[in-house]
Amino acid sequence: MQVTLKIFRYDPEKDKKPHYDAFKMEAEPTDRVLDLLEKAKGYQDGTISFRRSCAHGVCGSDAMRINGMNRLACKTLVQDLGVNKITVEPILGLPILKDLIVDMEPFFDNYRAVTPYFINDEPAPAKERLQSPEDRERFDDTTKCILCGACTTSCPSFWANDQYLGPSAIVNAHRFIFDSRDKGAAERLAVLNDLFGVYRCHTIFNCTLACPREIQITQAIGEVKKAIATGKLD
Amino acid sequence: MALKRNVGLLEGLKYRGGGPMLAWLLHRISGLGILVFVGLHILAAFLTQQFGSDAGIFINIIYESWAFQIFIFFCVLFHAINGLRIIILDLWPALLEYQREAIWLEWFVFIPIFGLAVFVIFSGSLGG
Amino acid sequence: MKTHQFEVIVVGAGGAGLMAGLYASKTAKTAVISKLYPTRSHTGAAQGGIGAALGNEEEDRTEWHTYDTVKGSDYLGDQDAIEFMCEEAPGIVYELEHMGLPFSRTAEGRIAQRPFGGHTNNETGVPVRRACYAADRTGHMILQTLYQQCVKNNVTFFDEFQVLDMIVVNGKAAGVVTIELATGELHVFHAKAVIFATGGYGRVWEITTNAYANTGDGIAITLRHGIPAEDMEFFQFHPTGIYKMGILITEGVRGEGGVLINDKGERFMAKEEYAPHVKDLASRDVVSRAMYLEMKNGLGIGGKRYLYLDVRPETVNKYAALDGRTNPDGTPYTVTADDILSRLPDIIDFCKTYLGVDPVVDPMPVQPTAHYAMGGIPTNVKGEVVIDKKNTVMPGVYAAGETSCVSVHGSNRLGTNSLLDLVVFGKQAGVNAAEYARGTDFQPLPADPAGPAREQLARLRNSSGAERISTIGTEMKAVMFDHVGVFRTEAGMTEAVEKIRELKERFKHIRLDDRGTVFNMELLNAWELGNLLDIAEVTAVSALTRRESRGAHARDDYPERNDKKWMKHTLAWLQEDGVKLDYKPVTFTKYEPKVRVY
Amino acid sequence: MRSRTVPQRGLNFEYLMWLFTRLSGLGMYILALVGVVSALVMGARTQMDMATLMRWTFMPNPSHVASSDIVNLDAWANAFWQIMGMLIVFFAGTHGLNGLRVVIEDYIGSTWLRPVLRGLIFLIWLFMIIVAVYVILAS
Ligand SMILES: Cc1cc2nc3c(=O)[nH]c(=O)nc-3n(C[C@H](O)[C@H](O)[C@H](O)COP(=O)(O)OP(=O)(O)OC[C@H]3O[C@@H](n4cnc5c(N)ncnc54)[C@H](O)[C@@H]3O)c2cc1C
Ligand code: HEM
Ligand code: SF4
Ligand code: F3S
Ligand code: FES
Repeated sequence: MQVTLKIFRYDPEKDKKPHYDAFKMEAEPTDRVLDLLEKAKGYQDGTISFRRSCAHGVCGSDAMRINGMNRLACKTLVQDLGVNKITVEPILGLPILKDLIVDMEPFFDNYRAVTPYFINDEPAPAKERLQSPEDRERFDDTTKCILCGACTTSCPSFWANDQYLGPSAIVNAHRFIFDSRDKGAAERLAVLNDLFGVYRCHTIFNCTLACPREIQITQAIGEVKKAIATGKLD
Repeated sequence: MALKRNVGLLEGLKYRGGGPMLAWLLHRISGLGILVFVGLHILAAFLTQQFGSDAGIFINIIYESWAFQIFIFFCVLFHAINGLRIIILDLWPALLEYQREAIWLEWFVFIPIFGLAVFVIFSGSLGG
Repeated sequence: MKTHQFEVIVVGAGGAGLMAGLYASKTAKTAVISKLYPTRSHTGAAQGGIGAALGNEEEDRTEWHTYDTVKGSDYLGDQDAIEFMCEEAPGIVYELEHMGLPFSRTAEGRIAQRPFGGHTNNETGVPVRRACYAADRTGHMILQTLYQQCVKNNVTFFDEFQVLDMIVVNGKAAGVVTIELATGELHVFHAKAVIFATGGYGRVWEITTNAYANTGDGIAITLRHGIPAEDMEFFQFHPTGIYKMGILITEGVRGEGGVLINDKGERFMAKEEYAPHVKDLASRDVVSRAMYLEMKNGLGIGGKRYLYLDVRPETVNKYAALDGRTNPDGTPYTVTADDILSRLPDIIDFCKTYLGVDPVVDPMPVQPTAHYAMGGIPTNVKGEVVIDKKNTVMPGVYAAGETSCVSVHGSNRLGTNSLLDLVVFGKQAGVNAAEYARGTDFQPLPADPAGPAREQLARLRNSSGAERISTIGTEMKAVMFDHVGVFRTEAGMTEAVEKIRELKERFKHIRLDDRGTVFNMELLNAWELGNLLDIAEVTAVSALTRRESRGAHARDDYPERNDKKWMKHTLAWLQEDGVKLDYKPVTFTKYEPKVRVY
Repeated sequence: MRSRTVPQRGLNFEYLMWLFTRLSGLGMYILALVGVVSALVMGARTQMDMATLMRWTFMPNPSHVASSDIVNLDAWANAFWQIMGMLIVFFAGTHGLNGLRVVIEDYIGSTWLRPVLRGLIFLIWLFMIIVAVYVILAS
C-alpha cells in the first residue's frame, strides 16, 4: 500500500521554527513505523534524525507521537493505525534537540530523584534473599519499565510543569517500594509525598494508555498514594 | 538551540488521550466553574443583603438565566459523579484496571440525570 | 575540542560495561561512555536466563556446567577460562540478587531455574534446570539492576557519546576519542586504562536479533590499532527468530516444552541424524543446522523458508508425556495456557504485536537468525587484551562482554552463558583495570590525539560520490546472510569476500545528505557501516580459510570437525592489503575432545 | 503474605489537602443528601420547583426557599440549617479554593510566585468564609 509519512522537522542549525515534511512510500501493512522512518532516512532524506536501537520495543529509544499519541515507532505497525497518512512528532514536554530527538535529561533527573535502586543495608545471606512467588508477583508489573518516557510525556501534569516527577519515576519507585526485600520505602515515599510527587497526578490515565509495556501505571501511582495515606505496604 | 519544552494549550488538547483525559478536563473546568458560581453566589447574597446593591441583583440575573443553570448543573453533576469515581479509585487502586468501564458507567449515570434536569429547566423556564 | 581525564574509561554501558564501571569506580576515577543511554543497550533484549549451577530446582554441579560449556563450544573454548566462569557463576548470580535483581522464584522463595539448550545432568544426560530467570526478561532485569546500582554508587556517565578511536602511546592505552552526539563536538578522554564493552556486531547480517546499535565498534577500533580479532568465523545463528523480522524467540520456549515442527507436522529434532536424546534442547548450532536441512529438503512450512515453533499447551503436554518429562518432584510435567503466559509474557506480546499470532493458540513461524558473536577482541581471564599467538598483553587495554573473546564460548555459545560471561568478565575487567591504573602513570597525550578520528569523519562527510549508505548496507547484509550464514560453501564465501571488497570500494564514494553537527546520525551511521564492512571482511575471510565444520561454522564441503588441523583459534589482523591470519592453540585442562552428540 | 508498614510518614500540607479534598467530597455528598431528603420531608415535593430544590440542597439557606410556594419558613430557618449551611460553605470553599491552588501550582511549579499566590488564595478563602458565615447568620 501507499502511505504518506509526515515528519516533524526541526534543525537547530538551520531552522528558526519547526515544519513538517511529507514522504510518500510503499509499505506493507505489517511494517513498523520505524521501518518507514528508516526507509525515508535511507532513501529519501538522510537528514531525518531519530533515536532507535532494538527495533522490537525493549530498549525504549523511539518513543514519539504517532498520529497524535505516544507510542514506540518499533511497536506500531502500519495496520495498527488503520490509516495511510502517518504523522510522527516528538514527544511533548521535553526540549526538542533535532527532529524527533528530545532532551531526555529532565526525564532522567526525575528518575534519579526517587532513589531508583535496591536499598537493604542488612548483611546479605550467603545465598539469595528469599522471596515468595506472591511477594515477587506484587511488584512484577513495574519491573517491566524500559524508561522510554512515553508515559511521562503524555501526562498533562508533566506538560504543565516538568518539576512533576512524572509517572515513570513513580513507577520505578513503586518497583522498589513494594519489593519485600527492600528497606528504602520510607525514603522514597517521603520524596513522593511532596508537592511534585504523587499529588500532581490527577488520574488522567494518558500514561497507562501510552505505556508500550502495558504497565498499569495509574494503578501503581494509586497504590503509592494509598501507601502514603495508610502507611501500609501490602 | 533546542526548542523550548512549553506545551501550548492547543498542542495539549490535540493529544489523543482517552475518556479519562476528557473526564479530567471536564472535572477541572467544572470544579472551577462551581467555584466561580459559589463565589459569585456568596458575593451576590452579601451585596443584596447588605446594601441592596444593584450589582448583586445583576449577578443574580446572570446565574438565574437558563443557560447558566444548565452550565452549572452540568458542572455540579459531572464534578460530583466524577469526583466519586476518583475517590473510589483512590480507596481501591486495584479497580483502576476497570478504568474504561468506570468511565462508561459514569456517563451512563450522568446522561439520564442531566437529560432529565435539562428537560425540567427548559420546561420550567420556557413554559413558565 | 574538550579534554577530560579519568583513570579508567569504560566504553559501552551494556551488562559488561556497567559491571566493569561499577567495579572500576570503587577504586579508580572512572567514566562510562556510551553511544546509547545505558538502559538502551542490547543486554536489555536478552530473554531466557543466566546460567549458574545453583541447584535450586534439582541437583546440579559446577563441573557439569563446565563440561556442558566445553562440549557446547565444540571443544574450541579455553577450558581454564570456562572453569573459572562456571565456578564464579553461582556467586555472581547471588551478587546480582543482592543488588535487587527480581528473579522469578520457586515455591520455596529461591531463584527459579529453567532448562536451556545444551545444559544437562551429566550423569543422566537429561536437560537440567540451570538457567536463572526473571520471566522472559532476564537481560532487561540485569541491565536495569546494574544501571540502578551505578546510579546508587554515583558512577560517572557520558551518555550519547560515541567512541571513534583509541589513543595508543608507547604501545599502551592512553585514552579514547569520542563525539558528543548532541553537539558533534569531539571530546578526548585521557586515561590509563580503556575497557571495551561495545557488544556484538549482528548488524552484519540481514536477519538478526541484534539492535541497530550492534555494529561492532570496539572490534573495528581495535582492528585499526593492529589488535587482532579472534575466532570471527564463529557467529551463532539462533534457531528461532520471528520469520523475516529476526526478533528472537527465546530458547526458554523450548525449555518450557515447546517443540519445532516441520511441514509434515513432525517434531524433526527427534530424528536420528539430529538430536535423538535431548531433541529440541540440543545446542543452537545443531538445531539451526537441522532447521536449515529440513527447509532445504522442502519441509519448510508450505515449502517456504520457515518452520513452526509450537508451544500450545496441548502440544507441549503431548510431547512431554512422550518424553516422560517430569517435574522436580517426579510428577509428570504438564502446562496450562496460563503457565505459558506467566513464564513467557514478552514472547507472547511480540508474537501478537508483530505477527498477530497468539502462541497459546497458534504455532509461531520461525527461522534461524543471526544472534551472537563468539569471536571478538582476544582477552585472557583477567579481561586484558592479548595481541598475538603467545597471548602477549597490551598494557591498559581491556575488553569484556560480547565484543571480547576470552574464549569461553569457543565455536558455539550455550544459551545463558553470555549473560554470565558479561557479569563475570565485566567484573574482572573492571577490577583489573582499576588495579592496573593505580600502579601506572598517564601516558602523555600526542599533539593532536583526535586527529585520526577527525580525519575519518571528514572523509565521510566530504565524500562526494553518489552511493547511499543504506544501499551498501543492504547489499552487505544480504550477501553475508546468504553466504556466510548457517551453512557455508567455498564458492559462496569466496563470492562474499569479493562482494565485501567491492562494497568497501564503493563505500569510498558515498554521499551524505546531513552536513550538520547536532545529532548527525547519518554521519555516525556511515561510520558504523565502515566498521561493519571491516568486520564482515574479517569474518568472511576467517570463515573461508577454516576448512572444517565446527560449532556454528558449518560447511557443506568440509562437513566434519577436524581436530588435527583445526583445533586452534583464528587470529585475524586487518591490514591495508586485506586480512592476515594466524592461529593460536586452545587451552585444555581435563576435557578431551569427543564426538558431540545430543 | 507478610504485611509491611512504613515507619515514619510526613503529614505535610500537600498530603492533608489531598485527603481533605476526598473527605470533603464525600462530606458534601452526605450534606447534600441530608439537605435534599429533609427538604422533601418538609414539603418540597409539592411546593418547590426543581431549581429551587437544587439550590437549597447545595446551600440550605432560607432565602433560597423564599421564591417557592412554601409559606411557613420555621422548619427551614433554624440553627441546624445554619450549621449545615456553614459546613457546606466551609467544605465547598476550602475544597474549591484548594482546587484552584492545585490547578495554579500545576502550572507554575516552584517559583517565588507560589507563596504569593498561596497567600492570596488564603485571603480569598478567609474573606469568603467570613462573608458566607455573616450572610448565613444574618438571614
Ligand atoms: C535478543 C537477544 C536475546 C538474548 N538472550 C540471551 C539469554 O537469554 N541469555 C544469555 O546469556 N545471553 C543472551 N543474549 C546474548 C547477550 O544478551 C548479549 O551477548 C549481551 O547482552 C551483550 O552485552 P554487552 O554488554 O557485551 O553489550 P551490549 O549490551 O550490546 O552493550 C553495548 C554497549 O556499548 C555501547 N557502544 C557500542 N559502540 C559504542 C561506541 N562506539 N561508543 C560508545 N559506546 C558504544 C552501546 O551504547 C552499549 O551501551 C541475547 C542476545 C540477544 C540479541
Ligand atoms: C459532591 C461534591 C464533590 C466531590 C465528590 C468532589 C470531588 C473532588 C475530587 C475527588 C477532586 C480531586 C480531583 C483530583 O485530584 O484530580 C476535586 C477537585 C476539585 N474540586 Fe471538587 N468535589 C465536589 C464538589 C466541589 C465543589 C462544590 C467545588 C467548588 C466550590 C469543587 C471544586 C473543585 C476544584 C476547583 C477542584 C480542583 C480540580 C483539579 O485539580 O483539576 N468541588 N473534587
Ligand atoms: S512506565 Fe511504561 S511508558 Fe513509562 S517509561 Fe516505563 S515503559 Fe515507558
Ligand atoms: S497521565 Fe498523568 S496525571 Fe497521573 S494517571 Fe498518568 S500520571
Ligand atoms: S527501538 Fe528499542 S524500543 Fe523501539
